[in-house]
Amino acid sequence: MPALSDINSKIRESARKLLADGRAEVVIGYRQGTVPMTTSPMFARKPAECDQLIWSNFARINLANYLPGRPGKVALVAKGCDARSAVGQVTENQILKDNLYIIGVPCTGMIDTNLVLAKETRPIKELVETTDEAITVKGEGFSTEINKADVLRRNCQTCANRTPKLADELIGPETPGANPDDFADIKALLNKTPDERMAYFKDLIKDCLRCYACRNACPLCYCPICFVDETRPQWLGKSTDPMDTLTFHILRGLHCSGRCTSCGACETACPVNIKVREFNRVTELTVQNNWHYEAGQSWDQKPPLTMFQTDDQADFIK
Amino acid sequence: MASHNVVGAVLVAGGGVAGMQAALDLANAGYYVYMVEKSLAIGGRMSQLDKTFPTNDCSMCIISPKLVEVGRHINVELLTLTDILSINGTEGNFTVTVRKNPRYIDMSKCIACGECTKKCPSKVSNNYNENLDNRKAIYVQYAQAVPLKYGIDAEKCLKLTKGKCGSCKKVCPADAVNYDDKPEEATFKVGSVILAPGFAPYKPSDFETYRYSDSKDVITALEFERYLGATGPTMGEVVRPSDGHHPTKMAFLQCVGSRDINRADNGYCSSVCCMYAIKEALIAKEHSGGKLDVSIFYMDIRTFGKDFERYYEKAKAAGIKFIRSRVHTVRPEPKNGVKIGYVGDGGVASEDYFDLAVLSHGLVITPDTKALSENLGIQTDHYNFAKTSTFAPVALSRPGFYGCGVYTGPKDIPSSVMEASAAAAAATSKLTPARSTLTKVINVPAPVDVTGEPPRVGVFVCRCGINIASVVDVEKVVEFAKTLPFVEYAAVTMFACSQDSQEKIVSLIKEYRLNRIVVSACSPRTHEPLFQETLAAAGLNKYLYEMANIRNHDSWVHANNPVEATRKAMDMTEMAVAKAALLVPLKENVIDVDPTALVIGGGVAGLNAALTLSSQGFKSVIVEKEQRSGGNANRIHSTTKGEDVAKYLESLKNKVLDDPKITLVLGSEVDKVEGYVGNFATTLTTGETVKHGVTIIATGAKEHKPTEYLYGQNNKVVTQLEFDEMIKSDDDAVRNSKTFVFVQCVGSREPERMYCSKVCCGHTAHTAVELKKKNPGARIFVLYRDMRTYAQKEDLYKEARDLGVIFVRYTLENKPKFSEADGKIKVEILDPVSGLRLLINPDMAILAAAIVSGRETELAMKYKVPLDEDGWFFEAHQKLRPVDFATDGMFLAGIAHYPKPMDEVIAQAQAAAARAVTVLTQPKMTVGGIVAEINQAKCSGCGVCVAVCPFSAISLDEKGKSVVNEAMCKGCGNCASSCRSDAPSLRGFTNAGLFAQIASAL
Amino acid sequence: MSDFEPKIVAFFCNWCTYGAADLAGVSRLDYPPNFRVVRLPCTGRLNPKFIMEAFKRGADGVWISGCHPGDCHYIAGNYHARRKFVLMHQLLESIGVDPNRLRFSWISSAEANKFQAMARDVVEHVKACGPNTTFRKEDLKLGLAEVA
Amino acid sequence: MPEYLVKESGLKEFFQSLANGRHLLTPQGTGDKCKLEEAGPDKVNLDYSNTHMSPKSAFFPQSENLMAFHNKSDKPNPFVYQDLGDKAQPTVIFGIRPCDARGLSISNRVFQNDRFTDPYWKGKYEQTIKIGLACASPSPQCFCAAMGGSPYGELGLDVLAFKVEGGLGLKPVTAQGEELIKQTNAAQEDLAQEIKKQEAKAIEAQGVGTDLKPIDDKDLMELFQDPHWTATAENCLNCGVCTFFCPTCHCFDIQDEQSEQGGIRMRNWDTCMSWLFTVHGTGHNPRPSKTERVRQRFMHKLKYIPLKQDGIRGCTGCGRCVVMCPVNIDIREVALKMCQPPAQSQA
Repeated sequence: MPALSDINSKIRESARKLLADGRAEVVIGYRQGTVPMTTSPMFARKPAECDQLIWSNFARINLANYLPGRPGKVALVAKGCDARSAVGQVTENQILKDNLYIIGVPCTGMIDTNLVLAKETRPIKELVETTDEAITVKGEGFSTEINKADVLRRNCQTCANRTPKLADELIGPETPGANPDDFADIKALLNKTPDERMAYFKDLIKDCLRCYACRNACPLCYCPICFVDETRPQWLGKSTDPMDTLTFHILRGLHCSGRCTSCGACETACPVNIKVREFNRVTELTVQNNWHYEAGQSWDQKPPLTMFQTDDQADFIK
Repeated sequence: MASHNVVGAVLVAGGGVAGMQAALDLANAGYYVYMVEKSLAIGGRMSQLDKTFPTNDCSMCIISPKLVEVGRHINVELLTLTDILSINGTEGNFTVTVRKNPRYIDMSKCIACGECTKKCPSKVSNNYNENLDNRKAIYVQYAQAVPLKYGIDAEKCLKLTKGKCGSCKKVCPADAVNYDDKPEEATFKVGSVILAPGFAPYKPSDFETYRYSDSKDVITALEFERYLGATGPTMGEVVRPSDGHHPTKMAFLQCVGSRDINRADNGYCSSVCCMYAIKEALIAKEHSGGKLDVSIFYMDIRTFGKDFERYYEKAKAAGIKFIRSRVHTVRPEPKNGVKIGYVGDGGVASEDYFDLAVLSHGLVITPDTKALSENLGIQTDHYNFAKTSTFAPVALSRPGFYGCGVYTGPKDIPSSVMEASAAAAAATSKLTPARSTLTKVINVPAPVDVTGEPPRVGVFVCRCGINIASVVDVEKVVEFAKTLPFVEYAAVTMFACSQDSQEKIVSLIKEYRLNRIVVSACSPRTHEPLFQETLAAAGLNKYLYEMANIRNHDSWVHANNPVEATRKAMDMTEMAVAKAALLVPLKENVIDVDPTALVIGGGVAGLNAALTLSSQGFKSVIVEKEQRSGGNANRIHSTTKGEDVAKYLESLKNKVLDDPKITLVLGSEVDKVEGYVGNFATTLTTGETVKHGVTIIATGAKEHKPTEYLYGQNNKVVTQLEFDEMIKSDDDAVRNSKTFVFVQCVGSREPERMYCSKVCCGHTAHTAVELKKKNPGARIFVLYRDMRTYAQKEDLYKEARDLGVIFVRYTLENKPKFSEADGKIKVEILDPVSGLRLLINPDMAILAAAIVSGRETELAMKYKVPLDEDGWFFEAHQKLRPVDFATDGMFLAGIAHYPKPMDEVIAQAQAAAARAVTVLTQPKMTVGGIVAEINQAKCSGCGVCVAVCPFSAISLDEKGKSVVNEAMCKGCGNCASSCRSDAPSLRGFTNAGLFAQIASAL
Repeated sequence: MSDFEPKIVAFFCNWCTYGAADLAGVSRLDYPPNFRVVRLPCTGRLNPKFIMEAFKRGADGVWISGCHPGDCHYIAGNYHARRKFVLMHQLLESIGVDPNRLRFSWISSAEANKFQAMARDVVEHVKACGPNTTFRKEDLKLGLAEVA
Repeated sequence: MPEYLVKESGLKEFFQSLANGRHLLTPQGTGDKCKLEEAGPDKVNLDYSNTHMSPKSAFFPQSENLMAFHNKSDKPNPFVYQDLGDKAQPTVIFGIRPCDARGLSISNRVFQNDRFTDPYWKGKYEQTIKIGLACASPSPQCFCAAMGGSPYGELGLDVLAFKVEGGLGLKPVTAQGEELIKQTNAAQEDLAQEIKKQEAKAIEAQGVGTDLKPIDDKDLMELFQDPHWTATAENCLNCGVCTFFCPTCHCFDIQDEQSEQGGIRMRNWDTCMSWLFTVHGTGHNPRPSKTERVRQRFMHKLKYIPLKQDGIRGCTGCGRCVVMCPVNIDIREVALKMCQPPAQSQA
């Protein structure tokens, strides 16, 4: 159970060295947020700035999001999922492998703030975190310790690849993966009637504002112009029409298929707490079942939608 | 011969797949082609096939684009129902006299609506379906036939035979029927002649043993093929003919009329039957949902071609039983089915019941073809196949005459196609001065620029006589069309495709300043090019055209529902208008073609390719990595026909050295490659850069180094090539040896190399015969798994047995055991016939080592061409494009493609050259039209489009954004559908256009 | 039987299924008139967005058909398309779209009978699904009756 | 105007009379589900920190149909359009926080001013009586005071309500508000001192905000050209959550949607964080990168609006963007940077 302060100092030490050696022009990591239970991306360019780099149980945003198209040498503080995203971006020509240095942090999962707020409903004014196993939240007249295991994000609960195996270095020992996502809930959903499933998904996205925070927080969504912003022809209406909204989520799910590393950045970013990853999980299940592929697990694998096997199965095609 | 006498036209006799390929290669290389076909339509035997091995491609699907291309080619004159009467003259200048037999249909009027057939009362056995069902006396040969024109079977027509009926003339809406049609003679001049008359299936009628004549449930393989075919008598349902039930157990009997001099007089192997039987067995099993039990009775399984061995393995894995036995008795059962009697391994006699027996008949030369050969003075072999030599595999005995396809020996489709291209090259090698003297070009006015003009759509709704108008209310469609946005003009036409309608459309375009045209008529697949020409003639860019198929997709299929059919026609017209309004003129750009070829590999293939190109007037550069040219042929003693390879090779090398158009660079390889079709720049390891328009890869292959049978331990154990070298040098070891053991399939047909090396059996049989002839006392054993002396090479196998060569079969599980004592080799083998263990003490053992690919991964990547899993270069299409790569301007030849004997290597080299000539012959190439383009503002550079492009037409530029090479793009649109941000768009099929269609469909 | 007549958008590749439909016409093989065909060069051109657009605009069904695997005129177009189809089929089925509304087939240009059978089958199954009320955009509420 | 008091026992009756003949919207739900809804006068929740989203959608919905049209040539009048706006009905909203009310008043000046009146906004705004509920204990992210407002601010309200021992205090702000209160069971009571006391306590709890006067004093172009923007924007994902949640963001995009029958012209919330927001028909985009877009947002809030609206800042300190921002871009930090002299703000 490493203390966060140990991880912090190791990250800072590595970052300082990388900047000093010229191995990186910028180190992208996390710094403390301005309100409890938040972190903010930090771009350290000078060794002195490295002191602000931290590790946290709230390092939820996937910093690989900042890589595509970035010129120059860059070091990235990355969890397992983030590192896999970065690997995917290398495969997809978004950054040169030689320009990338991954400071891998073996992760123990990140906290879902909503679960904390559900456990402690009083206004939280302060957060104390010293280890990656538990946190203490404080407010007027209370101090509550919460076990991280009880408030992990959904994707972290089923993350089998918490250690960024392809990182250039690891901060601390490898961490064991959780039970892999067995898609049990998705499979259970598939056992329901089509009407129930349709109702489920429509209800899932009924609050969607079409703000596209999920897309913008996603390291896969680096298209210069997203299909939702396309105007000739316009794929999607701009109103909050439920079918347009559903179409956005379906097509995003499709676009992420075979590429998603289940980092959960989309769900973290969603301001109305939609489980947007549900669409990706359906496609990921298909990808795994059909093509036995998981994104970001090696530097040279071909994403499933860039290739085919002549004997790919598709019995539903008559 | 004085060049001014040379005629720039070629006669191609036979409209099968070989003839079509030859015609297209000739026409695309600047020669006018007369294609003479006896029947109503081209397509030949291949049009009768359901699927093709080993890819199970749909046969009709893959030839129909070729049919259409031949049918529409401005420089191919199609003479159907035509017989050749005589050909006089000499090479370069022949006079051909033909008889055009009456069709009784005016082809310029017939619109192929089929009304005549519906009314014709005379039923005739349908030879397209192997007489398994009936057609009418007025008919098209098959639905996709080219030319798609009806014809009358004069022998069966009531009007022509008895003067009665005449209903076809009455119903014909186009007044195309002419009962007074008469045969006509015609003469024309050509410079050379290609004969591709094809074959007939051997008819087992008088083959009593197999009871074909008197048992309904004994059928031929081609009949079975028709049963399997979707357009066949049962529309693809596998039935037992006696009662129409689905068979549960069936048998294929191989070598019916092949490898048989006993009853059939056909000593040769027909080369294709093993594969087609496996194919038919697999497809039949598929059709039955796997429930069908299939046995194949065979003597040797001859799956020697590319991917054939895997196909065989796949069949075994699918549960198809292979029984090595020649069936001695077929006994029809009282009601249905037959009992088949045979003797299996170990001499055990068995009898089995089958619902259906299919006779895998051989390929034979028809009496007509035999007569043609005699008439034209073409020498044939004792099987009536035209004679050729290994070194000039498509040249016939009479100068100026060339042959391809089964005419020169039994062979499969890709070999026929290769030979056809080779024949096109050979047939024009002396006609170069007359190139492009007789060919026509279409001159169209430069299109007016309509960019920026608002769309002004003209809609023409075709009545097609009554074909459309009897079902669809065409007036209503027109009135509706007039209400659609941008429609400036809409009208009904009687036959939109008729000459007068075309002229009217041209004048209306001008009168109404129409800048988009929609024709609601028939299928764009058949008629789009015609209307595009009309647009071009009116000065409109031909891509400003859209078609609504209200006949094939509407009136013909909804005849019982005129209301809905009319509504559908309106919707379809609306969809076409919606798309048309968004069409933009597409530019076709012209790029220069560097008229030089780079030939990679200086073996027999490479040298022949370069010489063929030179004979066509094109320069080439040959790169050979060794210090000498000739490749593996340097080591070969003689061909299976007994020709001296060394002598041939010497003359070949000298011709190359003397040829001013050929530069031979020895000791060099390809270093760097840039460019694309027409404009390659290849830098060699010598540092020099070659600019070339096409590339021919002929890098060869090598002999496998055996790791068994004491090879490398005992110097009396040698490979086939080493043995050839010993024979060449008259080695004492060969002369002094008394006992020879040949071991076949050393390293071939094994799990790590699941292919047949194709050349070994023929070569071994030939070598054994030679040895025996020189030294009749020599004891020769050939240890084999299946003897694969295909085609006429079967004669060698027979001769070897007659001379006393002993052939002993072994299996992969029971390989011969080699041991050594006191320097003597001891070979132990189990004879499966007697069940006894044989011991041989050979003085020499010759191993038929596999041919292994060079696995030229780097070269393949440099030119963006693929390799298959065995490392052979992978052609664009295994059946119809055997020497092309999918990437334009790239061709392949020789054993870099797959092992093959020298005659086939040379044919393939000539073919590659012929295909290359179709590119090199045009000083400029037109590119563009319906191709993809990239909006770089939307491109993230992720490379999905690059990965999914089947033609390597997309690459990332220096900014990391995708860019399309229009010269290589074929317009499939894979890129446009795979990109997440829609950076690529396919011209002519843009997202906006297709969205507009979807919107108007609903 | 209901008298509901579904609206179906079909996407056919030019070389195979469009050809099969042509051949079905030549052979006068009748089938229900409920679908409208968008001709594509290749199923590889089929952007999954087209499927969504058809449904959004109120299609009761979508039918996509091309060359059999291995028969692609463009060598590999339908192989790539097949992977997209797998995803689209699974995704839409998962979110509750009746798979009978989204149909796929491989029909070669020679298989006119298969085309006819498939056309009938597609229409029949979409008919059985009933009108598409859940997986489409609602009609615009124009409120123009009183004005016009 | 005098203050009023509703005793706890009279609250039910009070809300009933508010709902009399009007729609009554009150905060419902908790956490991310807390929003203004019509739930009935007996279901009023006084115990919430703030609605998840600002109340602007009550006046400026995310999607709003403006008109319908068709071009059917078979109709006598082939091109007709029908105004679909202004279906507003008398409404009372209870429970708008003072920060949000301040936001509404800022937007109101955008939609209704001496040059232009937006009928769609106007109808709803004028038919709605806005009753605020003061924030006695502000949340950690709150900083209304720093932006010139107050947890007890009155701007944009008709009535300010505040909790008092044993009941609910009410301070009418407008005549319309007082009129409404008079129709209820609320009784006059002098609570002026109570308000002052509560307000002081609440402001103190928020902590001392930074003085943002340097922004007001700085030249616009100086602020605009300040090099810190690149670094400030570096974190930004351009997702637009801030704008969707902001009580004063009011940009919209006009769209037509068509079907065979005709079409609808609608307006939808837009966000200056989007590439599409400023892209021209030519493809040119005057705000090509996120730096320009981020600058636009903060300059708009902290400089342009004050310039146009007599010094009132476009940020009301509700704190939603601070907590909702996926990467925690905090407008307070940005404001601080804008206050710095150029050399220091680069850090």
